[in-house]
Amino acid sequence: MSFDLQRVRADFPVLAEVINGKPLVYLDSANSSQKPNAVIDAMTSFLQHDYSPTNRSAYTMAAHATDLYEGARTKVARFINAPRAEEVVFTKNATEALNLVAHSWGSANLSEGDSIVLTHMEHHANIVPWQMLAAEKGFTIRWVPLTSDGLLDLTNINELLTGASAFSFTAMSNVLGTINPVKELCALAHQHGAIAIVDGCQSVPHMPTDVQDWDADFVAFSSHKMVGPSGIGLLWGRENLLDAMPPFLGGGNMISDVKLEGFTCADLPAKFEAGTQPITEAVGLAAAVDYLTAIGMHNVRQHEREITAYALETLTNRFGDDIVIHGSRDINQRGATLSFAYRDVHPHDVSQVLDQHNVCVRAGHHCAKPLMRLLGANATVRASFYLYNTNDEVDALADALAEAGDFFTL
Amino acid sequence: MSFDLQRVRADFPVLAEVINGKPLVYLDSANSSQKPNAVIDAMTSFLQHDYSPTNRSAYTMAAHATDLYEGARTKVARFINAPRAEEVVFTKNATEALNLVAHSWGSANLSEGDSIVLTHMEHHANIVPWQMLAAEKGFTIRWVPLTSDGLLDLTNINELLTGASAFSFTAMSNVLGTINPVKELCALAHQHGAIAIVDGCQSVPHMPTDVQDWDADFVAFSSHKMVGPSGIGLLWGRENLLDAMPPFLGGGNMISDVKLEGFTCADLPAKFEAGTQPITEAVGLAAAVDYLTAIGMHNVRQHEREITAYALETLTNRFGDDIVIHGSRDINQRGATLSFAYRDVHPHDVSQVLDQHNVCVRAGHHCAKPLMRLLGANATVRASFYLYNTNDEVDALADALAEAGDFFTL
Amino acid sequence: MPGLEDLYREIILDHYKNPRNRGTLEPPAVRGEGHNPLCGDEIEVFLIVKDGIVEDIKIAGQGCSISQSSASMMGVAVKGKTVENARAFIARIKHMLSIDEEGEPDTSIALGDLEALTGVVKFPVRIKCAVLSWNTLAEALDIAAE
Amino acid sequence: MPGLEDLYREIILDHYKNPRNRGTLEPPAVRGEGHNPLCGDEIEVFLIVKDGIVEDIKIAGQGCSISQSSASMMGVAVKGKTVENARAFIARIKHMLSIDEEGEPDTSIALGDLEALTGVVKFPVRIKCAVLSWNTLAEALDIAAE
Ligand SMILES: Cc1ncc(COP(=O)(O)O)c(C=O)c1O
Ligand SMILES: Cc1ncc(COP(=O)(O)O)c(C=O)c1O
Repeated sequence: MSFDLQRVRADFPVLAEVINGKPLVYLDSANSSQKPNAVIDAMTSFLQHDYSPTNRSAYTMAAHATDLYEGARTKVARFINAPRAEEVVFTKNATEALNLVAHSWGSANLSEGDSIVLTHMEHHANIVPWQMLAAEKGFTIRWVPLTSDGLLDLTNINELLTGASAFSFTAMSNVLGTINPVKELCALAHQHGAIAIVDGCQSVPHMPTDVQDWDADFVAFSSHKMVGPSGIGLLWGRENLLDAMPPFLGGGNMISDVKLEGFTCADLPAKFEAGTQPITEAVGLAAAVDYLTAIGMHNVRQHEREITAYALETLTNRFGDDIVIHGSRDINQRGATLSFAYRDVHPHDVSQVLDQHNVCVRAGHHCAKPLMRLLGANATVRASFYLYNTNDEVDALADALAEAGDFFTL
Repeated sequence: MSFDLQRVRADFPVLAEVINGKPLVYLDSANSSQKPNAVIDAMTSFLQHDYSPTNRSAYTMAAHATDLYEGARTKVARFINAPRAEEVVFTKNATEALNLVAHSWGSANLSEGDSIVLTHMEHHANIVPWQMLAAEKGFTIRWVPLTSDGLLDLTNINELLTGASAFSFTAMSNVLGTINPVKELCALAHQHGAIAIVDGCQSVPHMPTDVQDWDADFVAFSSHKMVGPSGIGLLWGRENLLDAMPPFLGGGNMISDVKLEGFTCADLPAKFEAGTQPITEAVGLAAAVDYLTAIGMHNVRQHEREITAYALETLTNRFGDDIVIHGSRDINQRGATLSFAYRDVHPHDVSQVLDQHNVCVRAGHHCAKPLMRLLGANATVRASFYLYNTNDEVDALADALAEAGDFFTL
Repeated sequence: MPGLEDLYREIILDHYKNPRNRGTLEPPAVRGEGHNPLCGDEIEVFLIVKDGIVEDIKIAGQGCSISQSSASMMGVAVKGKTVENARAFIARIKHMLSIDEEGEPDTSIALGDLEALTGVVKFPVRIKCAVLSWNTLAEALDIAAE
Repeated sequence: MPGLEDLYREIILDHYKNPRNRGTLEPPAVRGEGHNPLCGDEIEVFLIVKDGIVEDIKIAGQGCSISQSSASMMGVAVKGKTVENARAFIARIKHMLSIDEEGEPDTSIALGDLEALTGVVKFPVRIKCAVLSWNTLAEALDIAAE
């Protein structure tokens, strides 16, 4: 299928919004993406005609809802080329997925004297759960540093990984856009006997994913960043690891039996899905996966390469030294997320002026404070592009930036 | 406002479904309720026009979404008469809410030699998290027994509570329908220096709730049982308790600062809301709360009293000794959830025959295995009624039951 | 929509009302135990395996008509057969119930009464009921082989 | 939709470009520290309180025009005033910024330059920027009172 940008845009109703006579320019998809009609309609229709609890009751509607819910699992498994659908666990977001790994795998496998390796570009979701556990268990966290153009600095990676139990890293930085060499990093981890945990939040929505080709052990990501609904996240893990792990949340559905004296766990994936699940959200997620699959993830990636190239060129041509774009300039090494500093104007003020033109960007630390300290900034402006963004929107960003410059000339 | 059943029914599109020429008879609301147009439309419209991440970005759409999200919190707080909106924490379901209390309050306050008190009628969600923690910390779980008509047997409650740190109990049994004397139980807990944790899953959707009148310390409940969306649950807790508790899930939004050496927590409620939240779901929940408030929770309760009385009478008149309805016969002590055994027909087979008539009931252990053991059954049939059910639907249940009897005469 | 008679064939109701091989066996018989966490059904399978033959089988537990009759028919089908036959039978039944397993089952195996379970496939929720005893038998055979 | 000039009044831009009382103070001065976890803004407030008077105040940290100018105007407003005056001022500003607090603020207090912050109310996300320094001052006053 060839990629038809105007048709894609027509699939997303919010992109037709006009505020104060100006169109919406949504450049915050790295934060959370917009949703196509296919997803909205699937959820609405399910709520109007088919809503029912899953995996509990046995009547036809409940069986149908269970099929849709389990069908979503199968679709997600196929989307990331997971060997088995049972290895896909629904959580509430990627954050819960990473907490699940830290808590269940980590508390069973990490204790004093052990160490894990993280990178300097991690999102708080891949830092704080480990810090919480480290405070309890007394293991050490080691950090992979960055090069000056925002890539992982692998000079001392063998030293860092020696004796480490796990290497947990993002596949793509949510601040710098850096795409990390996931397959190579998984191999390095395994060479040192560490498991490889991949934060796929920023990569899975934007390029093809093959967890078997990566040879990863766990991959976490979120529905809401991949044109799917909020309220549902994903953890894929190797069956043998998931099987050996203690449960995370306790309650209904995750048990095989409960007596006053104790309980026994259900098999995968129920073991990690306590309580009533995000049912309508799974239905919406299935529609999102179908939608992205029909578009083709290679096409999504190609479109984003083009728009990234155009954005880098446009911003540099128009603003020269007045703009400092963090991270790599090589579109083979980065995704369509651009963080930058613009003159001396504070990111919050930049975003305010942009907002007057309905240009939606995020200004702040992007939940990556350790990385921000490395950049020497306490905030950046971040414009992030997705399959529905256009070169015209890059121009709208540049026009609004120019105005911010005029307004705030110090 | 007077309660107009036909108008209420017209608000729920799924109730108009006709399968094989027969109307849907949805009697599984204790499991999960159906959703009115007000909720579905609020979610759909939000996704079409207003979707945006919350509490992160600063543009107008993000501010609007944040207002809706925080507005949902305020509405929930008012719905249960919580003193402060910041005391309401959004979780993914009630199960996560109870796990949060067990993990965060429990791990800071319970150790070997301590004990907590649960009841014999708890849902697994209020058992398993405590068992998991008890296995780790070595405290003891004591159990309040039941009377023969399915009420809490408080004969030895003072003994049970002596020295206990917490008393965690359901406000209404999801199997027996028993409504527990929450206010009295909270007072008993406090007399013994224990905190009172209320599982409000089955009561909050069905009758007025006043957490201050109860004088409870924590209350957990779920959106999906109160005409709201799946994927979002609720914990209310006293500010001083929540403030003193360590965080539960770690990641974005719940931090004040993150350094390589460690992190500091955000204030309430962000402290307990790590990662991207169920945003669309909060919007739907706000609409659900508005809907129930407009109907009036007293009206909901009154309608359910009437339908419970009619159901008890109808089933007893028609089936006499062939049916054994568990729990109390006193509609002042029970909600509209009826679990029963019908002749020797296995509940799964009963539900199968009922399903031929689109009568949706749950057959199984209802995530309450310790209670089931007490009843001497490994499954029951459960018909549960809500604001949209009618006496005609009670009759449809009875007709279908009669047919099951004919079919399975052993 | 498939009717009740698709699911509840006469032979199923017969095995439900008159279950064969009900009971328990003392050690050295081995014991397998299965749960259906969805509905609370429980099953116990007791086996005496000698020289590669399922010499005796008894079945205990509680459950719905489908799980009980499936167990009863299973006992009849495997009693006196070789372990190999029993395992092939498990694979065959799972295949019939549309449960994906690795490898191809031997579809030449005659199903006998168990043919009646084909109707269950139209009622996906009940497949778990039908298969419970077979999974439990597989577990018991594993224990016996240890 | 309110325009940029509602938010960025001239006086605000002036305080942003030429912040008053920038710097730090050594102990015995007390120090309060505030974060805006949303955007990463940080502020430090140093105070010398003697005989119930705010004798000196210095402000450090980084932030947007709103948080920086609010801090600068705050320094000017409370320097040389009594602690009581300063606290009343905090309550007054929070009230102006539509932040609910217990008790009634003294609305007779003259706002001076700070009047310019009223436009912030139309930009709810920026209220946190405007109030950051005031919350930090309140904390520093608490420390000084210990
Ligand atoms: C009494 C009770 N407690 C807890 C729960 C768990 O709620 P959820 O599945 O929404 O987490 C339920 C419902 O399943 C319930 O009925
Ligand atoms: C790299 C990365 N990891 C983790 C997360 C957390 O995802 P969520 O907020 O959906 O839990 C995000 C997004 O916020 C992210 O960009």
